Amino acid sequence: MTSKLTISKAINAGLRAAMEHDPKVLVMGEDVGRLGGVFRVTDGLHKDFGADRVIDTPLAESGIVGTAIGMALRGYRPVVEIQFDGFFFPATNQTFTQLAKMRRRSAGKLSVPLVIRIPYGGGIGAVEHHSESPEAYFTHTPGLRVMTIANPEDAYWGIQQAIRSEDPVIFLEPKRRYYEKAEVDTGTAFDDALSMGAARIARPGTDATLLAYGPMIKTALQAAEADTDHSLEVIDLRSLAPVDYPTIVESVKRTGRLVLTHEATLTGGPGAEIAARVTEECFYHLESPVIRVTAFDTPYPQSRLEEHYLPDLDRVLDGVDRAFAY
Amino acid sequence: MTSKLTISKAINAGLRAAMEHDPKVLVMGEDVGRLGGVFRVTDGLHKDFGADRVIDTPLAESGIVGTAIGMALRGYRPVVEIQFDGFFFPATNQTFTQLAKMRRRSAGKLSVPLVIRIPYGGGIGAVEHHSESPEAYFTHTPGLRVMTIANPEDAYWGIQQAIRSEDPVIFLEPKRRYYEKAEVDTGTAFDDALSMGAARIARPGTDATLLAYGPMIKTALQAAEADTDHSLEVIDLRSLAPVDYPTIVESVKRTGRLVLTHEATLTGGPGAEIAARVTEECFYHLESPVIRVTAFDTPYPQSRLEEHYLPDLDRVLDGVDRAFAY
Amino acid sequence: MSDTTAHEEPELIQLLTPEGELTGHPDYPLEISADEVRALYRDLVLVRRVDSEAVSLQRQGELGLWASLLGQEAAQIGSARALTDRDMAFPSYREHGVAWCRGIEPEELLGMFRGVTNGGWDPHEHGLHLYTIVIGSQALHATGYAMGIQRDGAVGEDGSAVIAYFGDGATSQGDTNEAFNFAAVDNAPVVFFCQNNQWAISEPQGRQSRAPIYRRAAGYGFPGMRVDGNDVLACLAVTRAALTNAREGNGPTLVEAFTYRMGAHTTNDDPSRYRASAELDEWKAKDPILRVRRYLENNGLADDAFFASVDEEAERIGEQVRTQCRALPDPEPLEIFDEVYAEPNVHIDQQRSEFAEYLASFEGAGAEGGR
Amino acid sequence: MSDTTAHEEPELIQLLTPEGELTGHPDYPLEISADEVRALYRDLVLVRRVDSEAVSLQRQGELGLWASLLGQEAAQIGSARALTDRDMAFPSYREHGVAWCRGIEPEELLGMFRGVTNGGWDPHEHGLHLYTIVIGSQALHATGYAMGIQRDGAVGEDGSAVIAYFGDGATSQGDTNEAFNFAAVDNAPVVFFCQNNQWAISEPQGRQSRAPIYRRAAGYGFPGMRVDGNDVLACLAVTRAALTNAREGNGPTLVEAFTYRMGAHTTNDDPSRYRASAELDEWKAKDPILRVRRYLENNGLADDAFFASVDEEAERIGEQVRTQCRALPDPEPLEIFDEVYAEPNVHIDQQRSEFAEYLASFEGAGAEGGR
Ligand SMILES: Cc1ncc(C[n+]2csc(CCOP(=O)(O)OP(=O)(O)O)c2C)c(N)n1
Ligand SMILES: Cc1ncc(C[n+]2csc(CCOP(=O)(O)OP(=O)(O)O)c2C)c(N)n1
Ligand SMILES: [Mg+2]
Ligand SMILES: [Mg+2]
Repeated sequence: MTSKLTISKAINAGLRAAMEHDPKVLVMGEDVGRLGGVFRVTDGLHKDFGADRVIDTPLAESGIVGTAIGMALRGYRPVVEIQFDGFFFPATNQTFTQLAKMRRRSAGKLSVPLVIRIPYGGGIGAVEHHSESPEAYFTHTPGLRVMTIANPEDAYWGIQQAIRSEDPVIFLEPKRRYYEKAEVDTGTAFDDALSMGAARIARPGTDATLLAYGPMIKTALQAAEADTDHSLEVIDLRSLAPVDYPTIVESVKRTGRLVLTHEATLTGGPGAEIAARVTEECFYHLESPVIRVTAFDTPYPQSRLEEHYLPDLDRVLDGVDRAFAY
Repeated sequence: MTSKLTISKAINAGLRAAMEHDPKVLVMGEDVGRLGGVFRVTDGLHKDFGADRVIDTPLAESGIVGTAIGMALRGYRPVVEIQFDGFFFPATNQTFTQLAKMRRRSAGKLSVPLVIRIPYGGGIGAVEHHSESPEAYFTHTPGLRVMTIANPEDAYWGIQQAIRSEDPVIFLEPKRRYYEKAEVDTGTAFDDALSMGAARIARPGTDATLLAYGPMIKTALQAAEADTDHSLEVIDLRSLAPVDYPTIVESVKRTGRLVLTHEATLTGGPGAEIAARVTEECFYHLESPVIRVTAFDTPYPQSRLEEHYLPDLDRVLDGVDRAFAY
Repeated sequence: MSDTTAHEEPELIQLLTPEGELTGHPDYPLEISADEVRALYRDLVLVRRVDSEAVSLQRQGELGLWASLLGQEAAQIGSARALTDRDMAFPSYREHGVAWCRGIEPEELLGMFRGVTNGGWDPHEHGLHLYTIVIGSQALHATGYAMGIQRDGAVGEDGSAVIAYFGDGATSQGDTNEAFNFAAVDNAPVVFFCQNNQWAISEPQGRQSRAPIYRRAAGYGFPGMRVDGNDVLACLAVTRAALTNAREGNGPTLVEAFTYRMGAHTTNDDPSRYRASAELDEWKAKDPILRVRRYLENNGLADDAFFASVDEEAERIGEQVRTQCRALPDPEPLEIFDEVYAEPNVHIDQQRSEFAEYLASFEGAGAEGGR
Repeated sequence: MSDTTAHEEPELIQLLTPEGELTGHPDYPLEISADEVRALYRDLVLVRRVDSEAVSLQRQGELGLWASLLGQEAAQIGSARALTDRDMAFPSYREHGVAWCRGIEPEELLGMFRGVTNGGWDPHEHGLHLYTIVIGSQALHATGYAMGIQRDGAVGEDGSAVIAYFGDGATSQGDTNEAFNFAAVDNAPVVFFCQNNQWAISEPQGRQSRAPIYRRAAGYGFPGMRVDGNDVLACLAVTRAALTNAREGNGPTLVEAFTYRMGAHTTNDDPSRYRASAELDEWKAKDPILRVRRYLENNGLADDAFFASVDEEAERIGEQVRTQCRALPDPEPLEIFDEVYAEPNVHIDQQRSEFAEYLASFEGAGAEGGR
C-alpha cells in the first residue's frame, strides 16, 4: 500500500501507526494537542487518542523532557516535541545528564525509550531561534542516538523505529522540507523497512562522494545533477549517531574524494568528526582533503541573510570544485 | 615579582588583581562567598570585597548566568563560577541563546563581558557529574571564547585577560591540576603578558607534534620526555576558541605528524575539528593521519574505572607510535 | 489535610469599568488630569494602528512574521507610562506598546519581523532591552540588571527600577521562577509584569498554571496582585506603585495584568483551530480603548475634534509604518560576520574574506548564483 | 500596596516534643502501637550507624566520598515508612534512611560512593529510583512517573503515589519549580518532600528563599506544610496523609521537613568555615533519636534490654557495612563500554575491542602500564 505523503504527513502517519501498535506510546509537548503542533505534525492525534496520550504540556522544555523521562521509567514510550530547534536548550540538562546516562548509570537496569522530535534547520524566513542546527551537541553526547530524515519514506519508518528503540533518540526533522512529497510504502512490514542505522546511497557515482543529511539531501542531489563534469555519489547519512562508517568508507575508497555539507556551523559540526575519521580510515585513498561546505561560524543571521549563510547549490558545487582542484 | 603558586591560588590572585583594578568586577556562584568555593578559588574575596561583589547565589545555574548577563548589561563584569563541569547544563539556554548571541543580536550595541569559570575534567576520584569535559559544546557555539589553562602563569594572567575581554569567555580550569605549583611573574604589566589567544610551544621538537591543553599538558610533556625514540613538539592550545591555527600548522608542516589528546570524548570532541582543519591545511605535509588520543565515547564511568577511561601517558605514547607506524 | 491554597475568587484591581465609569481603587489612588487621560487614549489608538498596519504588511509579504498586541494595549501603555527615563524595561516579543512609550520608531520595531536585523534599537538609549524570543530568558536579565542597580546605589530617592514583561505561558518556564527567587532573595528593584492574555499559542491558561498567576509571588516572598489588564488606568496606577516600591528599595512585585489576546498568536497562527469565537466576543466588550473613549465622552473631557485628530494621526502613522517598513534596506551579505565578537577574531575574518572572494567570483558572471 | 505575603510565623507540625512528650496534632491523628514506635526507633538508630560507619570508611580511604544524613534520620525514616510497596520514591543523594526503608543493602548503597558503580540497586525491584546528583532533576522524573501512574489508572482505591526527595537548596532550581507546576496542572499523585536542613553546602536557607519553603506550594495551587523534621512521628503522619491524598487522586503536596544537617555537607566539606558551632548545639537538643528514646523510656514502652539489643544490632550492621564495603569488587576495565546503549552499537563495540587489544598488549610486559 503506497500513498503520496509530505514529510510532515508521513511523520504524522508514523506516529499514528506507533500509537496504534503500542498503547504505551504517548505524545507530549507545547501545542501538540488540539492545535496539532505548530507544523501540524501531530494533527488529529489528540482527537483520536485523547488528552491522556497527547499531552499539551506547560511551556517548559526541561519539564517536558524531565517528566517524559519519569513516564518512560514508569513504562511509557513518550514522544516529545520541541517546538523549534532553538528552544531545545532549556532541556539540555535533562537530556545530557539524565536521559543520555540513565541506562549506563543503572548498569542496564533502567531503559528510557524516549524520542525527542525537533524540527531543525533554516531556510524558512523565520525570526531568531527558529533556524538552528544543533545536531553536533547531540552527536557529541554518548548515550543518545541521533537520527534525521530527508524523505517521507524515512519519515514514516524512521519515527516508528525511533519509538521502538530502547535507547533515547533525538529525531531531527528538516523543517524546510516538511512539505516535500513522495510515495511512501506503508504496506511494508515494520521489520522489513530499511534500518535507520544504515546510511543510504541516494545516488550512485564514481568520481567523488557527496555526503549530506536531512535538509541538505535535496541540495546534494541537485548538485549531483548539476555537475555534468563529474559523477558524484550522494550518501544520505540518516543516522548521525552512530554513523555508518562502513558505507561511507567504502564509497570514499572508491571515489577518492569526500565533500560533505550541513547547515550546522563549521567548527565542531558533525562534519568535523566525519572528516577526521574518514581521513584516518582512508588515508592512502584520499586524493584531496575532506571538503566541508557548511554554515559559517557565526550565530544564525537575520532571515534576509540566510540565503547567503546556508550552504546552497552553488556553494556545494564550489566545494566539489575545490575537492577536484587537488 | 614572582611567587610560587598553585594553579588555584594563581586564579585567586588573578581574580583579586582584576577586582582591585576594576570595581565593576563581581564574583558570583554557589558557595563562592564565605566558603571561598568548593576548591577555594575565591578564598578571601568575600572577606575583602564584601557580599555585594562576591555573591553567594541561590542554587540555580540558569539563574546565575541569566542574572549575570543582566548585571553585565548594567555595566558590571561578572565572573561566574559553575561549581563543577557537570552542573553547567542547566545554564545552557542562557549561555547559548542569550550570552553567545547578544552582541550579534544587537549589532554590537550590547556587550556582555561575562566570564564563566568551570572546573573541568576527571581524575579526582569523584562521583558522577564531577569529571566532565564539556569543552566541545562551547567551541561549537559561535559568539563564545573558550580558554583553558595548564599552569599557574596562564591561570594568573588568563583569568585577568578573560575578565578584560569584551566577549563572553568560558574559562575552563583543569581541576585535577589545581594544586600543581610553579613560579608566576605577577610583576609583568598586564599588557605584556602572553595573550591567551596564542597557542604556546611548551616543548620544541622535530619529529611529531603533540597537541594538548588543560589537564593533558602535563601528560603530554611526560610523554615527550618518555619517548626517547622521537623528538616531540608539545603545543599547549590555551585558546580552544578561536584556535591559533597558524602556530599548529607551522609546527605540523615541520614535523609531518600530529597526535592530539584530550579528556573529552572522541566523537565530535575538540580534536575532531583540529584534525579536519589541519588535514585541510597540511594535506601534502602529513605523513600520517591526525591521531587522536581521547576518552572513549561513553559516559564518564564510575571513578574506579577512570584511570582506564582517561587518556594517560601510555595511551598517548601508543598514539605517537601509531602516528609513526604510517 | 491543611490546605494553604486559598480558593477565593481573586480580586481584580480595576479603576475604570468597561462602561467608562471611573471607580478608582482605595489602594491605588490615581491623580490624573484630563490631558493625561487623553494622552493615554492617543497612545492606545496609535499603537493599535501601528499593530494593525504591521499585520497587513505581513500579509503583503513585507514582514516575515508579526506578533499582534491587539487587546493588550492598556496593559502595555499603562505599565510603560509608569516608567521613568532612569528605569529599564525587558520586553518579550509582543511589547510594541511598551516600545512605543520608550520612543522606538516603527522602523526599528519592524526590522526584526522583516528579517533585516535580530535586534533593532539601542537598548541603552531607550531604556528598553531588545525583544527576547526564548520564553522566560529576559526575566533573569531583568533581575540581574536590577541587582546591578542595587550595587550602583541607585535605589532610594530618585532610584531606578526594572520592569520585566512576559506572558502567562512564560510563568511555567524554570527561568521565570528562578528570576522570582533571585529577585526575592536579593530584594532587587524589579517589577515582574505578566500579561496574562489567557493563551500561550493554543494552550489556555489552565494548562500553564493551576493557581491564579499573581499568587506565585507570595510563595517566593513578595507581593503579587491581579490588575484588569484592559484598564489602562489600573495598569498605570498599580505598576507605578510597584515601581515606586522597587525604587525605594522594597524589592520585587509581580503584577498580573488580566487581559486577552484578541488576535492570533502570530500571523502564522490560526486560533479557530483551538478557541471559540464566543470568547473573543466576550472580551470585545471589555475593549481597552473603548472604555477610555467612553470615559472621556461621558465626562465631556474630549470632543469630536479630539477623536478625529487622533484618528488622523493614526492614519499618518499607518502611512509612516508602511513607508518605513518598505524602505528598510536589506543587510549586506558580509554583515553575517559582523559583531560576532568584540575582539579581533582571525577565524571569523578568514571566513569573511573567503566568502567575499566567493561572492566576487560571481560578479561579471551575470546574476549571482548564475553558474 | 496590598501585600499578599503572609508574614506570620509558620506553623511547625509536631507530634512528639524534643522532651519525648507525645502531644499529637488535631489534623494528623496518628494511631501507633508501641511496637511500631520501637521499630521506628530501631530504624533511626541503625541508619545513623550505617551513616557513621560510612563516614569512617571514607576517612579510611575505602569510600571516595560520603554525604552524611546525620540529624535527618527522622525526616527520612518517618516519610519513607509512610510508603507502600506500590509507591515509588525518587531520592537525591543523602537519602540513606529512605534507602534503608526500601530494603537497599549497604553494599548497594556504598557502591556509588566507593566509585565502583554510578547506581547500585534495581529501582524497579525496590521502588526506589537511583540517587540523583544534579540538583532538582529527580523532581521532574518523580512528577512524570506520577503522571504515568495516573495514566495507568492506578489512582483511587489501592492507588499508588510517588515521593520526591530534595533539599532546601534544590528549591531554587528551575527544575524543581517546573515539577511543582507540572504536578499541579496535571494533579499528579506526587508528594514533594523537602528536607530543609538549613544549609546548601555553605549557604544558609536565607540565601535560597525569602519565604518559608512550604509556602511555595500555594503559589502553584496545591497544599504545603512545614513539619518538624526531627520528629519521626510527625513526618510519618504528615507524609502518610499527603500520600493518601495523592493516591486518592487529589494531587500533589509539598511537605517541608524542618531539620538540620548536623554533619558536614559531605566528607569533603569543612563547615567550620561558614557556620557557628552554637547552632549545632541548639539542634543537638532537638535530636531526632533522643526524643523517641525519651518517649519510650518515659512511658515504659521499652526497657534496657530493648535498647541494648538495638545497640548490638547496630554493632553488627556496622560490621556488615565495613565488610561489605571492603568486599565490593572493582569493575573490570571493559565495563566502560557496557550499557551505554541498549541496541547493538558498532561504534562502541569497536572502541571496546580496540581497547581490549591495547590492554592485552601489556600482558606479559609485566605490570600494566609497565612500558
Ligand atoms: C523556550 C521557548 N519555548 C517555546 C517557544 C515557542 N513559543 C513562542 S511564543 C509561545 C507561547 C508564549 O505564551 P505566553 O508566554 O503566554 O505569551 P503570549 O505569546 O501569549 O504573549 C511559545 C510556546 C519559545 N519562544 N521559547
Ligand atoms: C545542578 C547542581 N548544581 C550544583 C551542585 C553541587 N551541589 C551538590 S549538593 C549542593 C547543595 C545542595 O543543597 P540542598 O539542596 O539543601 O541539599 P543538602 O545537600 O542540604 O541535602 C550543591 C550546590 C549539584 N549537585 N547540582
Ligand atoms: Mg499568553
Ligand atoms: Mg540543605
